[in-house]
Amino acid sequence: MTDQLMIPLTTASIAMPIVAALVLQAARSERAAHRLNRVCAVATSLVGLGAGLAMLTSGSHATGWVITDTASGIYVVVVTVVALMSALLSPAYLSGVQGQFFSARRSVHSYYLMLYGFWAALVAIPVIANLGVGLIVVEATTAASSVLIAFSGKPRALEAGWKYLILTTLGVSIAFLGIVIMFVASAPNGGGISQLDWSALPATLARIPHDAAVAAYALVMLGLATKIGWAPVHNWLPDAHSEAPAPISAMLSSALLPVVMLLAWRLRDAASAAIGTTAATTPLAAFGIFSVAVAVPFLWQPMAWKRLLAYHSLEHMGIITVGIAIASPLALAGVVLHFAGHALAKALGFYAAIPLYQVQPDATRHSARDVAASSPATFAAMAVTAFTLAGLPPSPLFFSELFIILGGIESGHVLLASALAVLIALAFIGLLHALLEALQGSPSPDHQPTATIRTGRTAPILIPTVVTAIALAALTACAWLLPASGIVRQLAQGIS
Amino acid sequence: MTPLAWVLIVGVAVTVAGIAVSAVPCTLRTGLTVQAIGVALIGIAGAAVVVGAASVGSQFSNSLGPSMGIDPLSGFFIASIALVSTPALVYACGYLSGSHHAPAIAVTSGVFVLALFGVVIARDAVTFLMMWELMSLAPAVTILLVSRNAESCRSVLVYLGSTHLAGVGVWLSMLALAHLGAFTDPHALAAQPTVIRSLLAGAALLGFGTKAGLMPFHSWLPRAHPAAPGHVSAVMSGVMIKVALYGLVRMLFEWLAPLPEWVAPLLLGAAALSCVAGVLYALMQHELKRLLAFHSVENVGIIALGLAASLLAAEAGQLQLAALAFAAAMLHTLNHALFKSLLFLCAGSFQRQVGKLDLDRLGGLLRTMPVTGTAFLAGSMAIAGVPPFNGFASEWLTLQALVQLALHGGQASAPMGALAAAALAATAALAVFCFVKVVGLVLLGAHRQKVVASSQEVPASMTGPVIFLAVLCLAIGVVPAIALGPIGHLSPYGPLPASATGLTLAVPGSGTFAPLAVAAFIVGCAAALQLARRRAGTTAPSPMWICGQVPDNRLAWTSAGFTKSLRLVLAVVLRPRRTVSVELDGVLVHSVVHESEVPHLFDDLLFRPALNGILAASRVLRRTQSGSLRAYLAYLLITLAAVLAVVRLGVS
Amino acid sequence: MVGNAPAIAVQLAGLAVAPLLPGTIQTIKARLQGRRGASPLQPYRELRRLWRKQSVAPHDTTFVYRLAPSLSAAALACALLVVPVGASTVGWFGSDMLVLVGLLAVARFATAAAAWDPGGGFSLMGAARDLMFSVFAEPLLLLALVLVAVGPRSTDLVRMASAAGDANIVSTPAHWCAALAFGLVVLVETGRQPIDNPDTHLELTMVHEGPLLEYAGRDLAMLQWTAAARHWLMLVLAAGLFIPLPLTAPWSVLALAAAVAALCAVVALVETSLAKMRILRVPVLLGAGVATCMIGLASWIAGGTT
Amino acid sequence: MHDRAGVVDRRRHHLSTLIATASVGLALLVVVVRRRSVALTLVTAQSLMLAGVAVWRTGGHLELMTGAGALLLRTVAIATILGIGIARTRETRPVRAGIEPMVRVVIALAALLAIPPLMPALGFGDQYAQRGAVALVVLGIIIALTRRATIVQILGIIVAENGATLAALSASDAVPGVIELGVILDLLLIAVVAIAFHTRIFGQFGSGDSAQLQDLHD
Repeated sequence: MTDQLMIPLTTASIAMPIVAALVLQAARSERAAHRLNRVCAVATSLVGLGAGLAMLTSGSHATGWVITDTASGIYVVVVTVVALMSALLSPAYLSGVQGQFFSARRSVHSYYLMLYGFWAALVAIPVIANLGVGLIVVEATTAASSVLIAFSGKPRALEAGWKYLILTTLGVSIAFLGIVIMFVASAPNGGGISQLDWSALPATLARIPHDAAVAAYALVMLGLATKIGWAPVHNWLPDAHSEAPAPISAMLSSALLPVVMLLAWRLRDAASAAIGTTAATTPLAAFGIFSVAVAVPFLWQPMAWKRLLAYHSLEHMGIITVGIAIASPLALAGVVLHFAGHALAKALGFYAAIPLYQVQPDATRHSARDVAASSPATFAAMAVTAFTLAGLPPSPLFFSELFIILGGIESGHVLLASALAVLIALAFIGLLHALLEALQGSPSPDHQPTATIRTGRTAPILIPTVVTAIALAALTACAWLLPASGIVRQLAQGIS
Repeated sequence: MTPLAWVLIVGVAVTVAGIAVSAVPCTLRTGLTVQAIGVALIGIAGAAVVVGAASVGSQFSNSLGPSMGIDPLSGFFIASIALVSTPALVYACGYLSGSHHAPAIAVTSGVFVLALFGVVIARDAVTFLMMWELMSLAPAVTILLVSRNAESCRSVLVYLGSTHLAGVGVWLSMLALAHLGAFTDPHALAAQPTVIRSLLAGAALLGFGTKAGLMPFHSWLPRAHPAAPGHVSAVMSGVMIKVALYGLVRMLFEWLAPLPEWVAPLLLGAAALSCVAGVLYALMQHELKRLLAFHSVENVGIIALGLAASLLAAEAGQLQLAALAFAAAMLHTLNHALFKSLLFLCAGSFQRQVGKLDLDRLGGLLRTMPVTGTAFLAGSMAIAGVPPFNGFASEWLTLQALVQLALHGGQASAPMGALAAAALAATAALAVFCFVKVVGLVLLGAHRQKVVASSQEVPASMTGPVIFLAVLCLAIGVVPAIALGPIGHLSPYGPLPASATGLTLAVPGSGTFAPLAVAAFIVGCAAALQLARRRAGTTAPSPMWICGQVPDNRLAWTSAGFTKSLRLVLAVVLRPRRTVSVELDGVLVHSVVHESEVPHLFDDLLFRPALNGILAASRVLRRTQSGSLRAYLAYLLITLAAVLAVVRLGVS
Repeated sequence: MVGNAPAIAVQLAGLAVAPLLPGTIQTIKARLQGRRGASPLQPYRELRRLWRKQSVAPHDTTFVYRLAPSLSAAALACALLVVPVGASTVGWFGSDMLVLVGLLAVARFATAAAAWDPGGGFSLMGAARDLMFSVFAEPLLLLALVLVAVGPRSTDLVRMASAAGDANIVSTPAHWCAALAFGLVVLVETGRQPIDNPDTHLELTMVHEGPLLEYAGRDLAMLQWTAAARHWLMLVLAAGLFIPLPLTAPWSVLALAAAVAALCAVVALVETSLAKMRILRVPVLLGAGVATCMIGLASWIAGGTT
Repeated sequence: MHDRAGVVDRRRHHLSTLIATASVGLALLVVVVRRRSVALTLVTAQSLMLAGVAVWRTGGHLELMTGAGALLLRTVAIATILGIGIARTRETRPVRAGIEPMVRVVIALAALLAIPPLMPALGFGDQYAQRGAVALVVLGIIIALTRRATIVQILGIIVAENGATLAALSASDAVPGVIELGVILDLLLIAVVAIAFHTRIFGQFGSGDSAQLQDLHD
């Protein structure tokens, strides 16, 4: 596969969602929009998957404004899969609620507009070859996703959206400051945008006085942290994930956070040479382990299902970050596995919330109680998610956590790996605690699920559950091969 | 592929098929039977390796695997697992019939047994840890399938929580060893500094010790084992903790060598504590399965005593003694697996027939359930260490090893050996005390409930397995050679001398014991005396002598009453709680309510405060998510300042 | 050593002679208390009387109750054949101190379980106390055993007896501590004052007598012989392990007989001089024994464990 | 020649110092003032000043001119958007900040004294202005932190973004137009969305007071 083909393909994979978004605006009625949505989603995802697989197979190219390498391939593929499922499940969600953030008549259309716009941004970030532009797109996602979070227009949703907007925007402005410093310091008398390209960044940073470079690097990392949701600047995360529409929560948790983390990853690899590996890696390790640690006490209580998943995002982002910080081949294999497995399982978990909240409206505030009885399909989905997130064998997350810890031990980060192991165990106890609380409770008396709700709503969740379960099993099967594969080798060589 | 490997593979395949079949309600019994057959096949493969002493499959590897294989030690544990699991699964055919979620329970028990095999067969860290997690998980699921009330949920939390937390020790030690290449190279750790070796040993002791139920990390055991259904608790108590001991043996005797010198004494201390405290708390229990669970703690302690003695003797250069101690530990491992699963299966039968197992509400079951009752009696004598049953054989060997350690171990080991031997003697006496109580309250005397009086013998599918296990207990007790012969080769310090594994157990340089002759004499003599007393004519029925009072069930002795004297003597240690409330009706006593319990001090003083502390701390930490945007922005600002400060410090 | 005729003869004789010991103790005691007392042969008379009577079983009793007397008698008989007389034994059952512990456990288990079968309060009271004593007596016995075994470096009874043969063991403090401790064990096992009062007829104070309450006829006879056999066992052990005796037959046997007789006198003296102590005080006494053993152990280790 | 360059440098130096001081002062005022409209005016003034300097700096390079011009446009656009927003949501009574003005100033000054000096010297350009940039970002956060009116919190975002601009002006002639354009578009987008949020919140709660958003917590 040559660059000549890569660039148009990549462009198409980004343009496709935008086109779809515009096409959907032409839909006459809501039903028409839903029907059209299916077509667009499938078409878009086909292009996206094609592009992603192409990137995976062909080596790494950085030409013009796109960078296509293994990492971007993996991310594009996973993002596309998650976005596809979200788009396909959106009708199920929309039929349940009446969005009030937009005028009622255009509500569905605006939803799809934002959704596909979000999709486009998510596909773009991994392939953009320039730190500055990448950050700008990240900022753009904030606009789109905050509106989506508040889509239902309920007070809690507004609150979540507002907090998300303020915190992340202020954070990203810090990152901008860092970038500007990098830029002006590297070229006091003006220079091209190209010196912020991933390929050029090492040289750029090398031109800056060391302490300034470190400061700028730290500022950018902090800015990204607010967007990734690394503790202690994660506070918007549980609110946003729990209040957003389920399909959007899935995209936020499974796609947005890791995609932004990819920027941090690339930046680390780019900066290691100039400012030293220790200085470049320390922020990642610190943020990562701290995120896991902060997640633990919150996991120690029963809470609403989506909020629980949100805190698990915090934990698992932390784990992935520690893996990136360790950066030994084995750990990176763990990172890839963890990223993919977490994305699938977490997305499924959020989708399970659609029928769950229709069967048990009070589950939006309290922990779900004996779902197994009222809606078996939903329970199956939740069980798959919980089992995977708990990192129990034979789920892929078991192997990924094992790889990351073993990688840490091998590359001498024994303390980090040990702390990670202990924290993961504590988090597991938390999940167990919450799960048992939910198991032993009885269904709330005021609410009696009716047969129609059961059969009618939980049908859509069945297919994703089966698909995800199969995909997870496939990932587990890959687990043995991954550490020795070429993917990991290329990742280990650095992805900037 | 050797034939044995094929037997193994076929066995696994058959078991899996059995699991699949048993998932269907209508073919439950068939499925369980097929499972049992498969497990038996696997066990045959293992036993063949022990006897033939030729390893199957791959050796241990430091890579990610997956690789599996059987060497003699694994073979021994596989055989023990199969010896317990096969009867347990057959028993389940009858036990599960008509109970809730029967297919699901059958599936989980099958998976559980396979996971146990997996841990023992695994030859690389990843497979080992995977099977390890499955092994911990399966029983928890089973418990939750049986009941989801607050208590069982709590026991599952304590069980999974503590074992998982301690499992971190297993993870880290296994992964670190894989990294250091200790699985293949016995001298890999010799190069490492003592600190590293101590940390590894500490992690391994914590992880495997907790899973094995060694005090003070045993707290999950008496909660989890009783909550599980009969056959599962039999496998849990019979072999799961033994699999943990398997890991401990691998660590201490193969991978962690050379051991830091603090390990063996520490293990000896923990083992002695487990023995005495375990049996002491068992003695104070009022619920049969909980009592049996505490006895598992005791017996793990006895096994660990043997292991520690072996390590100490090896350090003192007494290799023959070390081999003897090791063999004693292994023999007791097998014995405990047999009689403990026997007792749990019988307890399951009782529970099925009379409902709850409150010791004070049973009685006279030997008359209504003669077969199960007799098997239970045999099991009790075995666990109490009464000759000619197998418990005595292994305890005798362990005692010999400890005394020999005291005599030959040099100045350091002498006091340890002597005190450990004394502790073991006290344990044996307490065990007799305890099981006299159990036998009396469960099997003998008058029925204390109507439901007990009307109970009947369980079907053959449930009596068969317990008879099988009882016969094994007796056989090994009478001819320990059948087990000691193969076990004698397992020790890393060379095989036992032939004299020690003959019909007469002769400890080199110490006493000899001819169990067969003793058994024959006692049986013959007793039989003769029985004949003699028959000759005196019929036995006359008579009322019981209680100073002329009329016998009354309300006057019957309770569990607490029988142990009261000991409780009073040891009140300082046990801190029993006792409340007597007298309701006066005018001047007349209307009613007297007496409540007494012996609190489990490890919970009250150690674990509950710790747990509450953690929960309180997390409650405080959760306040950081206060919901006020202002606070979050403050965090952002502080983080910014902190980052810049760190940069400044790091740079200049 | 297996099958040397004199040893067999002497040990089989032991089975017959055993009842003589409690009788002797009772006689000496009576004399010390200024009574004439019954003849040493009194136990034989009682056994004969009981052997003629019909045995009795309360309602709802099982085979456990019926089997217990013969089982404990068999166990004690086996024990008597294990313990060497004059440093020689029939080697049928092996010769080891710890085997004796096991055999005593059989008898204890059988009688205590049998006490549960009728479920009478008094017999259970006695059984519970007996078991409670054993919890403290067995570690004491073990420690004493270790101290005795430091000489021969073995728990083989014959070797221990032979080692006890040479006179200079009396010069080692460990030996004396062991002797003291073993003395306590003897009192517990034989159920003598100050631990227990064999002459009592008050059920509330019974320890060893308690479980016997329901029995009659040949059952009771067996149980009483068992008690007598316990005397023989412990006293012969005490004499053999702690008193330097000649090891060559026939002197060995005669010296042993003399030593046992002397020990009977000592037991009788203790019984007359000491009152029965409270049940709950007994563990304290045994604890003191343990402390003694510790001292002995310390002295041995200080001596370089040679 | 060299001398002239030196003179230019010194002038530029003084200028950027002046701008930095001025913009920081304006931001400080925003922390204090009571009315939303006043705050908006102050922020607009700040942005206009920076934009003006950018234009003055460009010296005719087209590529730079686009950036500077866009800056100017953005300022106007945002001012209008926010102005409309304020006009359409008349508060019955001003949203109370919950913190006394003096305390706010003290907090702001404390943060200013604590954080910007931590910024290491870049070794060239005007370090004072660079620290001023950091100060602006800090003040942006402080504004959002100490004030509760949603509109003012949006202004905090703008102040923070102005910090980046100031940093750009501190040393080089200008940041490449692409980045500027992007940032500007982003900010516009954000402003629109934020105003939308503001109106929804006003509609839901009857006043644009972020203190009412306290429902989501653990």
